[in-house]
Amino acid sequence: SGPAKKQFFVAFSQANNAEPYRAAQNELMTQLFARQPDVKLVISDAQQDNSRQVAQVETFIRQKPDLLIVAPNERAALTAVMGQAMDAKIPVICLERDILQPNYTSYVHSDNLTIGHMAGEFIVEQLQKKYGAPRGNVVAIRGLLGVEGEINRDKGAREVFAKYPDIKIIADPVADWIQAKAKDRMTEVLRAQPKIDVVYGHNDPMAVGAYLAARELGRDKEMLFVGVDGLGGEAGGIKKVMDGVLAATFVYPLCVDKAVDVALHILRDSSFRPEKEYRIIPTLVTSANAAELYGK
Amino acid sequence: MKLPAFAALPKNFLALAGIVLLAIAISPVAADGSRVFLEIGNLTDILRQISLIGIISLAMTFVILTGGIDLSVGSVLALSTSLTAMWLTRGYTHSVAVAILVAVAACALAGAVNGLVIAFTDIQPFIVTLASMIGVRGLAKWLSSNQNIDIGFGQDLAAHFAAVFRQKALVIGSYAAASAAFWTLLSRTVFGRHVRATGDNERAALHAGLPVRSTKVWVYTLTGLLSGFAGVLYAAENHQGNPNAGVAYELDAIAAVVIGGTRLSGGKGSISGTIVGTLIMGVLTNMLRLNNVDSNVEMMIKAVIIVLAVAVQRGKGGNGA
Amino acid sequence: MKLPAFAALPKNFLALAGIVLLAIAISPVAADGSRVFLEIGNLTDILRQISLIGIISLAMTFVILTGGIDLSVGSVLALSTSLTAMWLTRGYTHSVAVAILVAVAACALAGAVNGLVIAFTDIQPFIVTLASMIGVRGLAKWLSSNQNIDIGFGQDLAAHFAAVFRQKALVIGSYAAASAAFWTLLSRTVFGRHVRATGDNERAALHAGLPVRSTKVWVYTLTGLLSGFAGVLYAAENHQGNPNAGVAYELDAIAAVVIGGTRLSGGKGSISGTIVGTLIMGVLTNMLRLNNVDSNVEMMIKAVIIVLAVAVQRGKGGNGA
Amino acid sequence: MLQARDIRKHYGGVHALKGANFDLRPGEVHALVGENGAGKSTLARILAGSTRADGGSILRDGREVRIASPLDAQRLGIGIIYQELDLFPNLTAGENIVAGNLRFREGAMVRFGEMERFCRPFLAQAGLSCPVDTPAGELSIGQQQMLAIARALSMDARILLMDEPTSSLFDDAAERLFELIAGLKMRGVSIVYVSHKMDEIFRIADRATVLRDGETVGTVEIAATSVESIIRTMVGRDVTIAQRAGRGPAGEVALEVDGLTTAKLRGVSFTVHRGEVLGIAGLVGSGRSELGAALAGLDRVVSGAIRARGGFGLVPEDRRVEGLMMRMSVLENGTIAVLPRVSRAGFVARTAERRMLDPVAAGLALNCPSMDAPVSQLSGGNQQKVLLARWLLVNPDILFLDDPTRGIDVGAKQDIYRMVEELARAGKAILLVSSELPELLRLSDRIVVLHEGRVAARYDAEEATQERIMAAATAASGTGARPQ
Ligand SMILES: Nc1ncnc2c1ncn2[C@@H]1O[C@H](COP(=O)(O)OP(=O)(O)OP(=O)(O)O)[C@@H](O)[C@H]1O
Ligand SMILES: Nc1ncnc2c1ncn2[C@@H]1O[C@H](COP(=O)(O)OP(=O)(O)OP(=O)(O)O)[C@@H](O)[C@H]1O
Ligand SMILES: [Mg+2]
Ligand SMILES: [Mg+2]
Repeated sequence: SGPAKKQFFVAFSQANNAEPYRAAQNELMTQLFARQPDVKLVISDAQQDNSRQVAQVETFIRQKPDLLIVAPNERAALTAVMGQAMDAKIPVICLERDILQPNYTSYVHSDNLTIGHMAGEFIVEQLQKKYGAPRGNVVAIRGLLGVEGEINRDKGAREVFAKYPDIKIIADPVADWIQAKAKDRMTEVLRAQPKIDVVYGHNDPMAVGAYLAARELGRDKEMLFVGVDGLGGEAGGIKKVMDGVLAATFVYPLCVDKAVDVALHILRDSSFRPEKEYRIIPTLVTSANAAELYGK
Repeated sequence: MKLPAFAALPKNFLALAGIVLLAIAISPVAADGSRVFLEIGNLTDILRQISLIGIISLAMTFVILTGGIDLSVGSVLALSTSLTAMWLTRGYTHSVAVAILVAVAACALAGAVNGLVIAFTDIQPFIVTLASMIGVRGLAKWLSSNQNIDIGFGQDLAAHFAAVFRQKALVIGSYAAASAAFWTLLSRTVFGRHVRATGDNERAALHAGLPVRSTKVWVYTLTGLLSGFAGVLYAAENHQGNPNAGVAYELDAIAAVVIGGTRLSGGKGSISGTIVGTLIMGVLTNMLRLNNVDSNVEMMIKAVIIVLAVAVQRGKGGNGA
Repeated sequence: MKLPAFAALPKNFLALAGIVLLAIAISPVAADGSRVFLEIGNLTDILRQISLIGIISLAMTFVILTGGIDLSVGSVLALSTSLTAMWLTRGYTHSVAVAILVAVAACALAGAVNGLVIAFTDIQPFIVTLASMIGVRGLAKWLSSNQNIDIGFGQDLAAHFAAVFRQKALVIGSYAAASAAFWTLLSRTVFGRHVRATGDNERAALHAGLPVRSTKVWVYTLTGLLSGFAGVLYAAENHQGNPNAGVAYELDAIAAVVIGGTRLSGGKGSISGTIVGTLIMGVLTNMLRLNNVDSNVEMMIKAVIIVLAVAVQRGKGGNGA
Repeated sequence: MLQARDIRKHYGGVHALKGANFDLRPGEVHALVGENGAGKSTLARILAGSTRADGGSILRDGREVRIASPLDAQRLGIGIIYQELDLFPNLTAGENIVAGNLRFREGAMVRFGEMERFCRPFLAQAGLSCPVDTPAGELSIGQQQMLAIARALSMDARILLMDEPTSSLFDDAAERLFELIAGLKMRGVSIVYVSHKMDEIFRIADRATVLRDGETVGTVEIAATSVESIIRTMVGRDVTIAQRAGRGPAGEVALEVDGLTTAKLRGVSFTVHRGEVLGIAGLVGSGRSELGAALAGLDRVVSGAIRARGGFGLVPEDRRVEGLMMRMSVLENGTIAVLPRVSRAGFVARTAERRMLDPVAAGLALNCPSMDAPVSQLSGGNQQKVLLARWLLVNPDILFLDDPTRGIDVGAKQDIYRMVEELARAGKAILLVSSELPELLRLSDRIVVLHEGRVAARYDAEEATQERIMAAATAASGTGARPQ
């Protein structure tokens, strides 16, 4: 083997650190690498801006890291620059979001379409319980339009509802992933809609925003709130399920533990050949398993 | 005696009245035949929704009257939400008042720093507050380690705070009180006159020996203070401290001020105008949302109506600076 | 003969030189002992990274010189990316030139509409372009049905376009060419004189019989055009049309202009100053990133350095409007 | 009472003052005279605390004092009316008076009643009849001048510095000002009076101090001197005040105005011929400037016809607001309206541009540090010359001069008179507004008197007198007006 104590430099280009999901990814990654004394981790934040992220990855390439992890802000934008990193012989792990060409050593991700399906099925099940038949009024609170997560979380659920003509999406306001906006948009929906059974927030903060709006009008008991993301911690969705705010959420896996695991293998074991793709299955969180998951 | 603050009123009101009438006309009708737009609940929703921007835009009016601008209000609001939630949930204090005081004081301080740099250097307010918009956002995120700080629904201090300060009546009441205070400040006090004089003709103000510098320091301090207070309300309303809150609020606040007839070049404007401007934006959004307009089409319609609303309240004359 | 465009140069350069020296001093050192900051690759990275904002800020300088402002540049850029990608990927044309022309022309038209409203009504440019910032964003999202329009890496027209227009040399070359053109336009042509005269004293310009209105229409049209062209480069660089692109670009562009010494009140400023302002921001960002400063701390440091950079290039005198 | 010793001040390389001395006695009117750029305004600003001197000392009642701010000056009983009227256009007349006024004690809150009671007498004293809550920006320049006077009066100044207060007042308003000055003098107020108008100085001043190139060249008792002597001291040589040269017969009609009605004008009709100077007289606010704006197409014409043969040019009355681009250079201001002449394909040829302006500037005796200096750095008189140069370059067939000698020194005035005469000789039709009747009488071939937007009287040069014009301008019943 080579020099006994080689220091590894790992660069992580994060799409943004403003969403709780992204913040949780950063925190977990920092934590996991901190346990490895021979690895130095650096995180950059692209603030949801493609050009900024491309620039940041370029700057990383100049610094010749031993490994690069990229959570792309958008698919097309990062494809070329990640190719540059590969050309510079830097191993690249693509985190969570796909790019157009396989310009990565390994791709660790989950699946938003599956989450959409799972959410849809959970909602159908709840309505079935409530009315004895699959019918009812659903409000969808949408994230920033055009983003992959938004598209597939929406599409998955709609595909399920399409099978039940009596389940209607009666409103689908856009709240750009933001809790405060969701609260305002939900208030308007509540004014216009006398009867709502389920609110499906495409992320937890928006579902919580909708809950706050309904609670203020004294209508929070009338409907169920379903979110997505299922983050841990005080502010996360799992705690909200435990608190009874949300009926359910889906752990959209951070993918970070797997990514770090793969990364460490690549760094330390030159014979290691990672899979091209690791897919991590989402988990349904309800009051039944929330406490147990929260502990983890 | 005619008060300057009233001067711009009638035409402003015309634009507002037009939009309100339109909103009533196209309002969806509830099952009982009443117009949803006119329901007390909906009307108070609008007031509650505009309160935060409304409060910030009051102080922004003063800043703009002096010929300045403050881009940092959104970041300062975020700092305030984070500080409020941190002090309440992390046991730093057992008093809601102390937590609020800490947050608001920190924000007033941030505003004062803006004001001091602007008053004592030659750097344009746009640059100074752009820098603090970036810097304060960084500070808020750094203090809270990029995390939202959740205020639960339990029985603790934080939950108690949220329950009180998210009340519609309290929020709207705060806005009303702040409006009255700032209207008085502008049109009835010597300070208000100094604010207008500074923006109207800074050289003349210096020649007249008016306290131009301290006036500037004060208006930015007030903006920091009100943004901080808006942040406290935000934290209560959203049950969380959020270092990413308030992005682009500066544009909303400035828009409300300018739609209300205040000139960005300073010297001319009114609090009543700003309130009307804020209401125009609020009613417009509510109207389009109530009618389930596609969010993209909503943006296009909004653009046209903003221009029309401002056009209505302008006669000819004045320059378009 | 001293040209006005150079007047502000030395002090601007001082601030830029300071930041460059600092960047060299604290640059990480590569394995071969060379300073990473000074690598050709890194320096050209910086130029490529600032090119889009740089191009927009050239036209923004003209707008600000007339005493106006253009908040719609980011939305117009987004419109351009979407149109370019749509025309290239949906078979509307078989010519790259046509696709680019359509996108840029549409953006110039959007700019012209801004200009016409500003020139022929009394509405402040801030309001008009705020409205079009909202409206054009809505239009871009509506046209593209909220979808990013991906440009693949295949052998088709779109991929061919991207391969050409994302080249570093082409992007930097475009910026250089546009800089030279706008520098000439401002300091050597009649139009440039009219731009400065309009912002210096609009009433006097009218009395002198200058074409104030058409000058205004032109500067906003140029801003639309350059934002559109920046959008074409964005689409190539990011391999997509993106209706959400360019958010907050207006702030970056205005910041570059103002850091470069142009007064927001109009009449005084230079293209060379704007280029230096753009470079200051670019080098600053690169320096902090190369040293892996925590992104929140980065924001705080950036705030301080922006203020210092502007302070350095200012003596006393002038007013802080 | 107030002494200034060896005051020095420089702006960059320009020495505005290099050894100004000056001694003011109680209850006297002390004129401060000198050419444009001699440093009169600079000295006044230093005494008023708005500009800091580089060196020298100021004594008040024999004690050396420091005047570091306008408030210091106010405490020492020094008030000033600036040449550029530093008012707040969006504040009301009352607010303009009380802002920063140490005599008006107020707490944190505004008491409107008290403000009104305080301001009324001073407004009345200054002869301003507008309500206390009129925004200053809505007043005409003349009224603003009076507002500035009311403001100074209200501060109970024992020493009042007036920097060209009559440069925009018509004779009747100036008359009121002189009465006011006489009244102040009686009360022991000392007045420093900056002016280019010799007749005024000889009427009201007791002594005069002459500044030349920033230095005091002497102080004289007015009673013991003559206009010629003062002018010689000012300029350092003899100035021949040329009398009106005989002029050839007027040519064809160049401009015909028929029943012109706008927001301010009521059925104004007249004709101007080539080679003719038509004087336009009237009180402040009579619509003289409005006439220029209407002819230039800047105001909406309600009815009536304007028939012009040839191009029209307007030299506006307020050079700072309507004339000059203050941040642009002398050269750029001079040529801005004629750029196409020195440009090819839109590109300006800088050498040709300079070559074009140079002779015109020389003809006007324009005095500036450099053609590339911003006009803001020029003295008022030289700024006016830059504006005239612009229109000389445009060289229109019909030229409307709105008070072209406002704030211009005696020597330069002669330059401008000569210019007007040359233009007329060259076949231009000239409309001339002036606040100074002697000037109007000296230059005009015919005179039209406006009153409240109407033509009140018309005179030929021979029959016009100051008294007749004043009568027509103040009362619509045109005494001795000849119907046309
Ligand atoms: N702010 C300034 N910057 C540079 N130069 C200045 C400034 N103010 C005055 N000067 C210069 O100082 C000199 C004296 O100017 P000042 O205004 O005192 O003249 P003045 O005697 O009042 O002339 P006028 O009769 O034309 O009003 C002039 O040469 C002028 O160009
Ligand atoms: N900006 C303004 N707002 C309101 N009224 C104005 C304004 N400017 C001028 N006026 C008024 O219009 C009338 C005509 O003004 P105008 O300037 O044409 O008069 P003038 O005879 O040229 O007098 P002056 O010597 O003041 O120039 C006056 O009563 C004046 O008070
Ligand atoms: Mg002077
Ligand atoms: Mg006039």
